[in-house]
Amino acid sequence: EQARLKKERELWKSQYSQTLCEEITEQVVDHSVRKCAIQELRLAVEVDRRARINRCSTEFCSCLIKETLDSEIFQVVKETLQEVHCFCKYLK
Amino acid sequence: CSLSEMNKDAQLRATINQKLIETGERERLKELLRAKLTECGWKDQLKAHCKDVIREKGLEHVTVDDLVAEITPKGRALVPDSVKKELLQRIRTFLSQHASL
Amino acid sequence: CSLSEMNKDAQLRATINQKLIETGERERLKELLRAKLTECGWKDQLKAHCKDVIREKGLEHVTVDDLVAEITPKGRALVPDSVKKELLQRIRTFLSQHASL
Repeated sequence: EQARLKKERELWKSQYSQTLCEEITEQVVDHSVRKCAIQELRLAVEVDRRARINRCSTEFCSCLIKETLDSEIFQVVKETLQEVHCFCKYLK
Repeated sequence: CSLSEMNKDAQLRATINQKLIETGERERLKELLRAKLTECGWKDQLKAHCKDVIREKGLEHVTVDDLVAEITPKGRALVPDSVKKELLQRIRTFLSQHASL
Repeated sequence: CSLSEMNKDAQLRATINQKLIETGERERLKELLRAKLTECGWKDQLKAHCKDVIREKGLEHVTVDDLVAEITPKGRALVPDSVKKELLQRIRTFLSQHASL
């Protein structure tokens, strides 16, 4: 009888080991999956933000250069014309 | 299963769980599993899958819960049998080493 | 770029502009660019080019608008890449420092 009980107990333990194994695996997997999802989403948001900043910086930089050049070129033209006019007047 | 057998099962389960926690074995088993999952590339596969889902759905349309719901089945399916076997073996060894259980 | 990304970009652009003006950074950036252009001889080169055009066409036959149209392509081409890079870097730094953008 004792041997039978022992055998039964061993069988039960073996089955329960399987249950425990599944339970622990599920817990670890679920926790890791959530952690991974949070990390990857955070990373994607950061990558997206950086890309947006890069795009907008490039765009803004071009605008700023264009704006500054337009006024500088206008200034250069005005100054040069004035100089040339003065020079011509002087020659005359 | 009789009612008394079910009670005995529940009691035994509670005792085993208590022992696993008390001895720190439950945490060690989880740690072992985590290490094995990293080692076998499971984590990298999961990361790649996350990236795919985010790309497919668009960042604007994904929440953490969506992502979890989407990748959990794959996460579970991707656990290698060898890793599960190793874990099972360790649990069995623990139970047999504690004769009182 | 998706529609929502374009919207977000437009929003960011508006916020950036406001922030740059509010903080005075927009003016400082323009000032920096002007200083760099003078420093690298851009202004002198452009003036020389302007004089060439006046000489070619004759003073009587050129207007301010003609000259502007004539020298603008050269003016743009003459901006050194290093100056553009420095400006871009400064804008990027400003934007990333304003984390809320």
